[in-house]
Amino acid sequence: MSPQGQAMALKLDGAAGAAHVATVGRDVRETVGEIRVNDPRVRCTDVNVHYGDKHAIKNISLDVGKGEVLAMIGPSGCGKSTFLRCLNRMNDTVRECRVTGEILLDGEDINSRHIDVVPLRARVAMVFQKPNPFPKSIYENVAFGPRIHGLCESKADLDVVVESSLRKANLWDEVKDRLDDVGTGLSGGQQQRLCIARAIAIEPEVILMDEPCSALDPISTAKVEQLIEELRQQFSIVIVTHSMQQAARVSQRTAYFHMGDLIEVSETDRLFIKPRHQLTEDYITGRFG
Amino acid sequence: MKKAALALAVLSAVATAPVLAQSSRDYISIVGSSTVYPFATVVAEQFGKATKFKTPKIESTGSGGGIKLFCAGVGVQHPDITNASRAIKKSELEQCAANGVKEVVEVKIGYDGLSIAQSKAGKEMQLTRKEVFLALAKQVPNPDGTQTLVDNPYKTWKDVNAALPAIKIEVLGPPPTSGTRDAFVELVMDEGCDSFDFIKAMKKADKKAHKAACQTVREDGGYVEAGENDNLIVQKLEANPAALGIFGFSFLDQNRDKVRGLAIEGVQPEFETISNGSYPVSRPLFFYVKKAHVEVIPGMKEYLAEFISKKAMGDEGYLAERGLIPLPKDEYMSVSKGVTALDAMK
Amino acid sequence: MTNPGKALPEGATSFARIQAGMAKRRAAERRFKMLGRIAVSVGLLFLSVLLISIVSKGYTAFWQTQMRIDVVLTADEIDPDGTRSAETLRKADYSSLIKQSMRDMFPEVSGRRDKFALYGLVSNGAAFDLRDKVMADPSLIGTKVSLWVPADDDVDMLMKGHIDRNAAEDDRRIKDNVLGWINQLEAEDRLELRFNIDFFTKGDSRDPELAGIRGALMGTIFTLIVTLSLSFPLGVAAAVYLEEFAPKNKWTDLIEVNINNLAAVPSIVFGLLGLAVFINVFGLPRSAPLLGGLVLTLMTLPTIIIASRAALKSVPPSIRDAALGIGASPMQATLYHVIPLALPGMLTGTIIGMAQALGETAPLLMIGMVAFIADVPQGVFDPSTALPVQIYLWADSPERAYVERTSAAIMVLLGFLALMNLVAVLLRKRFERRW
Amino acid sequence: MTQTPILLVLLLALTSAAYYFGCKRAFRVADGKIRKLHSLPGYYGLYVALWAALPALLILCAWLLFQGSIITRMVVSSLPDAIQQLGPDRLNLVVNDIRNLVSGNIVSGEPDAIMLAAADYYRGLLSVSRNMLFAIVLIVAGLSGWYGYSKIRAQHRARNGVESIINWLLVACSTVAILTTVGIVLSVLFESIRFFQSVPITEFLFGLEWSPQIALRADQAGSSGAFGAVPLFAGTLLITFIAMTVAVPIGLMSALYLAEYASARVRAIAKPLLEVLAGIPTVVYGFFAALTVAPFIRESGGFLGLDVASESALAAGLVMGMMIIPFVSSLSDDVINAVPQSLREGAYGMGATSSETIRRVIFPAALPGIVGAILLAVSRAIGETMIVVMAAGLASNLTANPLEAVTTVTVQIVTLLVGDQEFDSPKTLAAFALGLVLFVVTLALNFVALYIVRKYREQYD
Repeated sequence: MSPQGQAMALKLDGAAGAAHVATVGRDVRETVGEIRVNDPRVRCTDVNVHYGDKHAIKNISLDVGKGEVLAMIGPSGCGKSTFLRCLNRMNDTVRECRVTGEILLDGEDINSRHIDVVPLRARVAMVFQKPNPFPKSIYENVAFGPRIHGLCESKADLDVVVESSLRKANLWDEVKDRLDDVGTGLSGGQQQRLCIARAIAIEPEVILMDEPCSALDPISTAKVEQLIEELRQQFSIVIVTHSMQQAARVSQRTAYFHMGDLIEVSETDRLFIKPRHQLTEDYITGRFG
Repeated sequence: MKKAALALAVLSAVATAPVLAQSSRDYISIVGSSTVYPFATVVAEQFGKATKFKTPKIESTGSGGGIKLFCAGVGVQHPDITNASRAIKKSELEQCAANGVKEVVEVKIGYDGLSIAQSKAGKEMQLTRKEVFLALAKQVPNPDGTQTLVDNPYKTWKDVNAALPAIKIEVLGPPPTSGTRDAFVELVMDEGCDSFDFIKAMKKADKKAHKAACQTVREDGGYVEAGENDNLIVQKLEANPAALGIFGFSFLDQNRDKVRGLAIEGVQPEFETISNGSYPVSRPLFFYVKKAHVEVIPGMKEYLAEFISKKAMGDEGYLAERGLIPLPKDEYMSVSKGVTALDAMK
Repeated sequence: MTNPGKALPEGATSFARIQAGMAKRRAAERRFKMLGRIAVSVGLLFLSVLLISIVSKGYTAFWQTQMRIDVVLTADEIDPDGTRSAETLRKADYSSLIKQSMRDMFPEVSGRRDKFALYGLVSNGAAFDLRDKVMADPSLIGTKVSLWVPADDDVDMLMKGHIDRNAAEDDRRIKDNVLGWINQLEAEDRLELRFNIDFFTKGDSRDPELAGIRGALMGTIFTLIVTLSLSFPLGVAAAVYLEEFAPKNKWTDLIEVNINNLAAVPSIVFGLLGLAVFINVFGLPRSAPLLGGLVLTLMTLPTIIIASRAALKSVPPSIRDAALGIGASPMQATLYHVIPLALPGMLTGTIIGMAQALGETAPLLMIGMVAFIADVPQGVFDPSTALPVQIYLWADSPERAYVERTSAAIMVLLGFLALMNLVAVLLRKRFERRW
Repeated sequence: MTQTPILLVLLLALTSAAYYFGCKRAFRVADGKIRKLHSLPGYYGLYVALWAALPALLILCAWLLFQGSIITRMVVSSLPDAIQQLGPDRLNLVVNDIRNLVSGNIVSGEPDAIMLAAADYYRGLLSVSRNMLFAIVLIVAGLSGWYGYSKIRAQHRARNGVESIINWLLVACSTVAILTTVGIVLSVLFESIRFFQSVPITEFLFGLEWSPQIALRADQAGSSGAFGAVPLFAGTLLITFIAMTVAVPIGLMSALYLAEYASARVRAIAKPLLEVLAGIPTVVYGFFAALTVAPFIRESGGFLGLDVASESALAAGLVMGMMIIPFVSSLSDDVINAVPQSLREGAYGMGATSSETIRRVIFPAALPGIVGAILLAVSRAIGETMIVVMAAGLASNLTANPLEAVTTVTVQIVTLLVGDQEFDSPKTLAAFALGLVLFVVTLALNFVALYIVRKYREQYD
């Protein structure tokens, strides 16, 4: 579980190793820590989000490396979910929400107005806080993505994709005999894994997880966490969590958000052992939040 | 508290309903035929404006529905007068009597001409009743001359009479539930039918068969039941120049610029021709008064007086202006006398 | 980029495949969106065609041709005895005075037929206008007054261009000599199109130029008041009971099926019910708004109950749980939390139900509200019609001038509806939410 | 009778007072410490108020219900024997006259002494009755209010009492629906039975010919007089089908577009505008169908060389469909909005396009509700009266060709009931039989609808 082993994969970008200096606004705090990595999958620069008059995300720059799990923690309402939703443009579905800044996915700015959000979301899939399987059969839930994206040419192909996705999601053994049952009939943990299976069935590059375990019991949580660890081999994962233990368990890097600011981002061990910012320290030692 | 107030309001609304249901009536209530309706309403309005009484309430329920309501009994909840585009039937009078409505005064108010009309855009035609019968009856005498009845084979007017144009037979007329249809059958079909001697002869031998032969209208599309809304028939004629329509004279009179009346046996439907009887297709209109109500419903006597007054029912009365064909003088006198004396029907 | 999916055909990454399919999907997306747009525009097109045809037919009814006549109020004619009592003044023959004034204007007209036509230029209502004027101010007797009275509907139609002046005489309702008089009156500035106040202040009449919608409007208002004050509380109460408190058993199942069924029962059947139950059994007066309101209440009740239940259903159970969890009784949870949240939905349903009641004609046919009623009703027990019934009646009248009045009455009715819809929109806008 | 509102206002005042004192007393028994009470003080107030109001209201209703007939009876018995002998109907008229006299309305003629005396007597009785009513209602309200008041203790379960009363009121309200149905069944059943005595039910239900032309008068002959209702059912279905083919796609697509694509502005404008279509009176549609749409269809049919009847089913169905659009769209829209946002996000989050999300996720999830909406619209179409009366004609025609004229069940009900025919002939009775059929059909339709909805709901819960 220790992220040490993966340290090599996260060669820190020397230039960005120092504190990133925020460019605008007096109320914007500077980020402490290493916001850049060497070989980023996603690179965000100066991202701002406004909900109407509310400035929800303030000038955040952050990288997501390949094959890493990046955890985002922070008190409720700090903007971590909002930021997450920027990465696959889910904020488009919210009226009145305005996102500015540059978000590069493999070097392509996905926050540009010209980008097509549909293939984008196929590359950056999302799993939500509350398990939200479609009111269809388990099979149909997993097959949904490949079907709409036209990934399979035959029923046989589809069967293979469904099975492999369910296997990857560690769910196959539990549901293989009842693929035609309604997805909503599963237990909470199974539902969430079903949602993850649904996401990986389309072979995304990045998986976004918005507090995926907050509605689950400890055993289900453990299963999902184990799953995350396995998935890291193939996907980049960004996970929002309000459980610091979980962040410590699953992630290689951790970012701490506070009131719309990215306060600190470091290797997970370092952040929890030696926080560099006072606010981070307050939070992880439980002084507020 | 809100709930309680609400409940109180509901309960009070429910409570007051039956109380006032028993309250008194101070206006005349009239029901009945939609044909007489336009005339009765004019009288009622004049009456309401000129006297201190309230304007009578007039419902258009059709003759049958009107008589049903009228005959339901004596009392405030039942109407005082019913209009009818046909004379009351004996069975209906008996029903009345059985319900306690023993004395009924019949008032004949005038005549209504039935006109057959076509769009002004259509080719002008003249018809006889015989031709109309041949075009519209369900069964007609065999065209080969044998004295038998066959299903109506005629498709165009030319088939009926070579002098007529080759237009498809399509006549828009009232449905069988209408008194207008009743009158049409009696005044046109019966007459046209009796122009065939062998059918006329049937009258004596087999009355029923005779009637079936004369009064049954074809149901294969040549005759289109167009509802009781005569305005609609006028509009439809306008839209379809090939069709003919059957409706009351007053509608023809109002829509002279859109439709023209067809001459029947050479006589145009005109005010004068109907009044003097030379136009063959006209029927009498009536209303019936519940004698028991005359003394006790406010304004009844005055209303009757207004209706039979010369300025209403006379030759130049305002009813004539509306298209009612006035009664001949002697008939008018006798009706007027009968109403003043309130002579009940036997 | 990523590992090629084991399950996917070789040589194609899933992203490339997605990209390849995008053009087609984009097209499908555009087609679907276009279909939606087309659907909405077709609906709106229907509406506008309907409205345009009505407005173009009806707007002229808001003006009415008035004629200025000079009447000599000879004392001998009106009040030979000089008593000036109201009864004498009421009974006097004012129409002969008006006829006299018409003869004075056109002394050359002779012959009974022509005179008849001449008198016909002025509306029948003129005599009553004159009577009211004299009765209000008896001192006018003996003087010559000049007053504007409504012209006959034929004159009105001519002035508004519904009768073609250039048509051949045979094809025209107004003959050449009458047309000459009208031209002369116009030249003397005696004919004028004025705003038609009577249309809004008078009851029904058999003379189109005198007919107004006030009676029908009041009838509709009374009917709707009865309907609203019964159906809203009843409907909401029933919905609250069924949705929040009723145990799930055969009886409530029966009620539920019943309500759904009633919503589907044709309105005319409610007319039959009103006839059989309210008139024949309870003895309510025919033609009264109370009766109409009761029938319409029964008719709209299912609509309101169903809408209210849907609104209640859409309130998430967590709200109830939250209230119950802190010790509220089910009644309190419902009263203080669920109902306020569901109220906008309930009100929207009620407004839809009211709109339905407002336009309903068929059941009123059965309970005697299709009637000629000239007096404006004063309460829920007076005989009255309703606006749609008035429209139906006018549409059935032979006089051509009723066509524009029918359309105008429709416009008023639609105005009512627009108002109600506005309220519904505001409600919805204010409270709409997605859970 | 004009005093009833005053009495109600007084009663309201008394009720409010009862509420006030109930609250007060609750405070007092609890020594001002609300915690000691079983329920909130307001409930004690309501409890007393309900005690004060309900019995008094019941008495008021009963009194008003019987007052009229009792007074009338007393007045009648005071009338001279000659009048009393008149028989009930005539007596009723005399009483009406007396009532008119009492309420100061116009009467039939100069009232004579007997009438005046009777009227005076009536007036006297009425005022006595009113005074008594006033006194009794107020006293009862006071007494029962006092009873409720006296029951207040700290541990008295006022809330439960109030809530059970409210519960019973709610139950009563929900049974109105049952009563309505019973009323409908009773009002059509008896006449239908009489009809089926003269026309066999099998002939009515399965006969292929409808031609209710019974002779109007005994001395006339009618047409075939067939009462086979199949052509009517077929006509109704044809028109309904046309209406639904117009309304369902347009209504559903509009709803989906407005809910998922349209900007808030467009939605705020278009949705209520579409709903106006539902509120336009059917009379207006009838004329629109008969005068604008039907001629248009006829002419364009003629242009294409088709023979179109001037009262084609197409015209009526088209306009009816137009009217029904908002029923489908409005109800579907509500259903679509009720689909949880998380499902949308789930689909969007995987890169589904809007149309894919709608077709594959939202639509299936909303389907039961949409089916319900459509079935409601169908029954609306089946029962629609004015449009078909004006645009669909009366000729019964067993055809599936939308260009021909057909007739419907409702049209026949109207025609049979407001015509000039004799009122106890099978013709009028047939209207009730048709009404019964209509009722039964809608009932069956709803059973099916509920079954479908339930089945889907189970699957998607």
